[in-house]
Amino acid sequence: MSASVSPVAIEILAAACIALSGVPGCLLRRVPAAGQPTATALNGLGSAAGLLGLVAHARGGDAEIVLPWALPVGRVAFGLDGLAALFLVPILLVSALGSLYGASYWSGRDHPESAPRLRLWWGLMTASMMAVVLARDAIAFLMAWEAMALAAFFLIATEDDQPEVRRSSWIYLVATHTGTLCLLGCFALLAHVQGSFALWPRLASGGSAWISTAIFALGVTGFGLKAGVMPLHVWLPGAHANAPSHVSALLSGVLLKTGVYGLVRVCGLLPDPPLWWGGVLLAIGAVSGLLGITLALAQQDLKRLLAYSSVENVGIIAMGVGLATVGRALGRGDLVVLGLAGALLHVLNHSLFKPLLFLVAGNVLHATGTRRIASLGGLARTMPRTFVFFVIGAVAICGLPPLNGFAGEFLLYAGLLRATRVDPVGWVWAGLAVPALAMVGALAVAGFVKVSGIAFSGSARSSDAAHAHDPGGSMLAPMVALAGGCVLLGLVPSAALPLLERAVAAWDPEIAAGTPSLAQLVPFGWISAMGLLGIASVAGVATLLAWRRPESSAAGTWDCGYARPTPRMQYVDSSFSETLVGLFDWALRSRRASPELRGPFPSRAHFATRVPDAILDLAVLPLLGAADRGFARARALQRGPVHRYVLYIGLAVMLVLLVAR
Amino acid sequence: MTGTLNLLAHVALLLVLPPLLLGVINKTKAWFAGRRGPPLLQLYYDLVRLFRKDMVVSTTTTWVFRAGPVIGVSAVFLAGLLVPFGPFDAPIAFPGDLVLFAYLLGLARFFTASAALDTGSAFEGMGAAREVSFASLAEVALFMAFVVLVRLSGALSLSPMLHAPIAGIAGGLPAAALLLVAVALFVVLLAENARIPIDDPNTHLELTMIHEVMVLDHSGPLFGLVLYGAAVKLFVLAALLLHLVLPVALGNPLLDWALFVAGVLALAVVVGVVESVMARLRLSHVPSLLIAAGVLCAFGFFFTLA
Amino acid sequence: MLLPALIAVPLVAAGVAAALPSERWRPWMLASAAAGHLALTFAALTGPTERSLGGWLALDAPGRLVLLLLSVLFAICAVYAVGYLRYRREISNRVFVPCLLVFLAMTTLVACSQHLGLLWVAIEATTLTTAPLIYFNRTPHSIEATWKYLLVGSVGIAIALLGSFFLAYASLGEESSLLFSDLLARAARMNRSWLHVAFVLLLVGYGTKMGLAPMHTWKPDAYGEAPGVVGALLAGGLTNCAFLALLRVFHICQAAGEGAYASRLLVFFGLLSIGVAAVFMVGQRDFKRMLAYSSVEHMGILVLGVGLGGSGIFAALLHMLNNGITKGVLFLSAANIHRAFDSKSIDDVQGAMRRVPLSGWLFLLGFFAITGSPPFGPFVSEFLVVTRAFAAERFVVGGSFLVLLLVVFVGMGRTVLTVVQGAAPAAASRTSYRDGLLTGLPILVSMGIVLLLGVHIPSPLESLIRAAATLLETTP
Amino acid sequence: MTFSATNLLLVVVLLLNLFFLATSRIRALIQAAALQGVVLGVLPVLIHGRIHWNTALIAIATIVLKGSVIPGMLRRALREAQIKREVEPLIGLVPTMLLGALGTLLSIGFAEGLPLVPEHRGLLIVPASISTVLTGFLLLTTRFKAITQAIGYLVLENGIFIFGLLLLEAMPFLVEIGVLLDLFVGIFVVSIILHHINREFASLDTRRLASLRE
Repeated sequence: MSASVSPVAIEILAAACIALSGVPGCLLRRVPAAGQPTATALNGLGSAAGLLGLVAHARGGDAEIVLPWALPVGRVAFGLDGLAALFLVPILLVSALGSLYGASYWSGRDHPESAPRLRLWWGLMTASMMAVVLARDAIAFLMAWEAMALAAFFLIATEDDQPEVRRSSWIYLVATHTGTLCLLGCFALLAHVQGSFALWPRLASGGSAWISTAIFALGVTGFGLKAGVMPLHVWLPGAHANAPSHVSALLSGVLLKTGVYGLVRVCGLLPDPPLWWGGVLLAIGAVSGLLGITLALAQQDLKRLLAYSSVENVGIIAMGVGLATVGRALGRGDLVVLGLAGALLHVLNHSLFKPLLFLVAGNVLHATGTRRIASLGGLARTMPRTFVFFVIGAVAICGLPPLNGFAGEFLLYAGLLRATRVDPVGWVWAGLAVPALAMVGALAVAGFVKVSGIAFSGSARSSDAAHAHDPGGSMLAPMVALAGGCVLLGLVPSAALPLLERAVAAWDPEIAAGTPSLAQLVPFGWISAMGLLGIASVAGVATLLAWRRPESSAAGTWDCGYARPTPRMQYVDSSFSETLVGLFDWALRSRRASPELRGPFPSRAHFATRVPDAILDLAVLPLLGAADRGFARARALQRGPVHRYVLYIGLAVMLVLLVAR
Repeated sequence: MTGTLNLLAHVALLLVLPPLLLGVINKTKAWFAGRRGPPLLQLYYDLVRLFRKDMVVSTTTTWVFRAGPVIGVSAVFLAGLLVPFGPFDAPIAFPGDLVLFAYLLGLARFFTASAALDTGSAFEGMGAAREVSFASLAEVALFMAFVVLVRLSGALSLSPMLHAPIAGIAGGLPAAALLLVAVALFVVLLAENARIPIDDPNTHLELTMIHEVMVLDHSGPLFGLVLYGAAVKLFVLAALLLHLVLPVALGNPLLDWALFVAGVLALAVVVGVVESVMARLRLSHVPSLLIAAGVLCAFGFFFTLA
Repeated sequence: MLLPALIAVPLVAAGVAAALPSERWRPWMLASAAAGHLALTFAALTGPTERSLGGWLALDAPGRLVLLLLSVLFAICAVYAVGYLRYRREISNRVFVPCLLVFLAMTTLVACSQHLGLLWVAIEATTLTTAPLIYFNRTPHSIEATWKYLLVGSVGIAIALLGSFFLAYASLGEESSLLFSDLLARAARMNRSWLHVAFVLLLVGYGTKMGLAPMHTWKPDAYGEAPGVVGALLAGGLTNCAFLALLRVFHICQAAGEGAYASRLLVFFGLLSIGVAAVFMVGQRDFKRMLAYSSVEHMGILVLGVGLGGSGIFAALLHMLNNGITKGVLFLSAANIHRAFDSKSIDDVQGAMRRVPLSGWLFLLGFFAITGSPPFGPFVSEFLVVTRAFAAERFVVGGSFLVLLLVVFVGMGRTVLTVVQGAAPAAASRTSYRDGLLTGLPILVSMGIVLLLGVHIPSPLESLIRAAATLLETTP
Repeated sequence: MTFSATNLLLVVVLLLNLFFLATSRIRALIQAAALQGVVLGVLPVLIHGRIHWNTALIAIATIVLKGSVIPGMLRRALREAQIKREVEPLIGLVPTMLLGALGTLLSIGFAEGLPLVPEHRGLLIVPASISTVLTGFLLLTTRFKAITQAIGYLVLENGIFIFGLLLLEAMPFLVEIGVLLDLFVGIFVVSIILHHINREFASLDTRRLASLRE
């Protein structure tokens, strides 16, 4: 790739190619089978070209081009720097693999009407996400941002004949539009301070303190809504649960990252941001992490559980960004490097294991037709390959050593531990953030043990689960790639080192002098060594056991000698997480429908627990209901008789004359 | 030369000594109850017996059932390599190894709990649920303790961090902080190893068990691995705690190793005494005990700021 | 010679249409007159500014903009009306077609007139010609809507006439005249109290025709009951004529040095209109009435833009164009959906995307456009209004504008998505109406224009808007 | 002389305003409106003394339209609707009269605030105009019958016409005729609508016309 062709141009061509990937499918409707392969091929081609562009950028360095396109206002400027390159990797990978998975999961034969449309919006969404990351002008950014939001809306509302899908796509649309309006305000303020619409400037001073606070608040709200941090996550569970699985994979694997990308850019606006900026992000991250994983623990729907775990992971990423901002405020280069690198590595990791888990959920949904964990069970035996992928994904998402989740959290821990020794001020947040992160890790273990134990192990609790079987090869191929990525990044985290260092340099060019580079700060070598040593020791013990070759005779589960155990006697997800849900009941407010048994021979009774979404069901919806009633009363203005309307005109004239003297 | 000797001694002790600890604990409890109790080496005999026996595997299980004990033992063994024994440095030490230590324990917990659920029995589900729930609180206390030690020692690796008390931290607040952390770590040790007051290793009523009920269906060599893994975990956590209880270095390596072994056995006696004196807590009170341990560490943390 | 021709062509066509007996051929008069008018408009726009009728008729920059919008919108609606009237054979269009053509003539007169009195006469004439258009469906509801429209509209216009007389008299003794050039020349010497009262009366008068709150009460009834094509013409065309009149009066006020006074009032009425529209749109069960409130909201945005001054005027003029065409898309697609389900309430109308896919999709895209979603035109102008609000340090105005936009989006979105998504309810009546070429193509064309305006404004159009904005700012 | 005559006629107009608010018989209302139209027709000639061709033409047009043509249309609509009396108004007859009187006083006070050109100083034109506008407004907002509201609109237009007299020489002829023509066509369309209301609702009571609401 000659250096003459600027990497940005390659990226734009790649984006265009992916954008058009869905179009042939729509045009040749009569040949349903033809649309999918062309879409997947074009998507793959675009991703390959995009990755090549990144390689060219790795060698060539940052580049920026201004298209001669006369927007009504502002200019169409695209640029590629370290940070954008890092966020492009997940967009390209997950989109191509998701499209391959979708070829048979949502094939033209089963869904003739919605499949072509889904592919069209899939291509448009990926292309607009690339444009969001590349945009260097407020107008072009907002156009790409809203195109992404609308494409995601149409993807979520693929099966819009079901009321639940309509409801969750509507909540998503309102949330994303609120975010866009916040960004509108933020960029308008930025234009006011900076004079032009150029994006991600390094403001010498953020105008008056009040204005820079407003820019930060609007930016965090706007991008936080898209990233799904805690109080702003209301749209996330519904959207992920009701979208087709490979769409949920794209949403949580990549769409949330555009929100994170925005957060990182907003924090990078001021050279010396106030300390409380970082503090706020750390707090938001910790709350999102803790409440996110506890809500995940309490879910009974597999995809909602994964959605809430995305909230938790975005919380961890936000803690990293918060730590980096604290580092910038204190001038501590090592905190900046560790915080941001930790966050960005977690972005890469999350965009590998979360789509993997969603594709696992897709396999389960495809095979059993239900998302309710309590009616699954025994899938480990009926779907062995999917189970292996699930275990890899679960170990990775809990941050357990051999796999990639660990490296990301390791960086964050290192940064936070260093921050605890910052004497003047930094110790409080860091001191409290470390145990919060630890608890999040442990709760993640609890959550995913629950899924593996209830959904996959034991015996099938319903006939659907009993007749499940592994899907075909084309659905497993992308999962192999994602799992491979998890293992590779786990054992050799230094592979992502160059990408991370360029991103940190792009974010904070004038990093405090004398800051040790990332490689010196973190012993990547040791992490790889310990990973290999771990695998070696497991292999050793296993061979010891196998050498011993104990004859294992099969029998039913002893279960303390219970005569006739039935599958229904197994532990169910709500009972599994009851202790922890009880512990966090002050936040979860779980509802319990338990029957009162009356009379000597109680009749058939039904017991159920339900955990509402704390923010959505208990705060946002009641508030909107009250506003609705208030508006209804105000509508008495238009009661019907024409004299009242003429009276309004007369009153208008008189009042204005009196007031506006 | 002495470095490799210490390494060999470290590994040897880690492999051989753990079952002895449980023997000592049972002996102390028996002595308290006025009976002779099982011989000190009883666990070694059990392990040998189990490794020679065949095993019965339930039809509902998959490879996870076998992976549980295997990964459990190797993860805990690796964690042992990170912890310094006595004044000697750990075989593997790098900045941030405390995170790896905690997450290795998490990995062991993940697979043992999954193995328990794999059998599909109600009791094992109950045990797994309690195990992962209480562990999340224990891990908070563990990390809070680490933060206090990091504040005091200024180092990020386990070896220098745990040797700071030996270097004679001046009296006053830091010493108080270390005392609080020691108590908290002792509670964590009891929680992680299913000792009274959190869990009763000798109970036969499945409804009250946590660790024992998770391994109901394991038999033969697999059960042997489970018992061995539990012993190693107890030994590793005891070695960790020893740095705060007995921060003494005599300079002569042989004497130090002997002092270390004596210290660990003494800790086992203390655990035995605690088990004989206290009764098991109600399950709903266990979280408050673990949260209390975390709060102790938090107080310790605030002491370090003075 | 062009300007009188611009007005005469529709009038002659109206006469011929009235005389034509056949119901089938009369709608084609609409299409031909629209084509002629469009051709003449482009000729007038490219040609030099021609003054005729003793300087009373002249096309200055704002006038050209309004004329262009009117002509394009009328052409779109004319083609649609041909298809629509072919379907609605049960009602005679003998009154409908001529009234539409006279409406075009009068609105063209408004765009060209340089005399406040002549402008008033033309706007009053448009009110009277649209009354029978609203009454087209001959239902009790449409009678009520027509009566309210007529009464409130006429009272409003009468107040505007009183305001015009006050303005003429404000120059106290100097040879008072209502020609804009004279008014501008004498503006500096006008008496302050006469001018203030005159501006208030003119603002309330033409505000009633624009549909600003609280004078908007006729809009939901009139647009709710009128056929879609009339709604599109009213919301996209007539309101802009009243806005043009208000612009000219604001220009005179600014020339007289009372710009601050007038801006404060405009910003107040603008925010009030957006607020009232937002309140009434939440929980709206009838999607045509919802579009009427959307028109109230966007008139508020226009007035707010002008009130903020500076680049806000450019934003307001651009928004006038965007809003006019987008309203065309929304009203025409709503009409198709109304005909396909024979009901306007969202309880019966669901799953429009399945029954009338083209209109359903266009209605949804129109909704995204009108609520300011980026790839479309209205986003650019609304973003410019916000930027101007923050540039003028009016953070409270900018902030409340954004919040109200959100409330409008929530109110409108709930209605539109219920109409468009899902499957048609079992009880919904099945009519034979489906998307035809004549009823579908014009909406597609206007949606294309809206997309074009959002992505890349052709330079001659941008220079025209820029010229209009600078003209309105410069005081002679 | 001309000043006192003009003021005399303006006083007549003010008295007519009070009469509008007092009566509830619609036929009498139409007569009064016709009379006011005639008075308005005469005023332009009086104010300007010399008969210029366009002032004369406007005077004649006003008298013909407001005096006979428009009242004729309203009478025909009234006959068709077979109703005689206005139903009990929104706030009763006497309170409306009081409001009307208060309105006239207010308009006189308001007129003081507005400086006049020297030659118009003594005239009562501005108060008369504003008072008539208020009367028309009161008729529109308090009466229920549709035809009374049409008359209210007519009185409103008369008030504005009175103010127009001040600008007679400045206002071009075409615009004056345009205003009159619009008024005529307005009332013509209103009478058609009245016919349809009567046919559809069998009564002119606008309380029936209130079903379109939020």
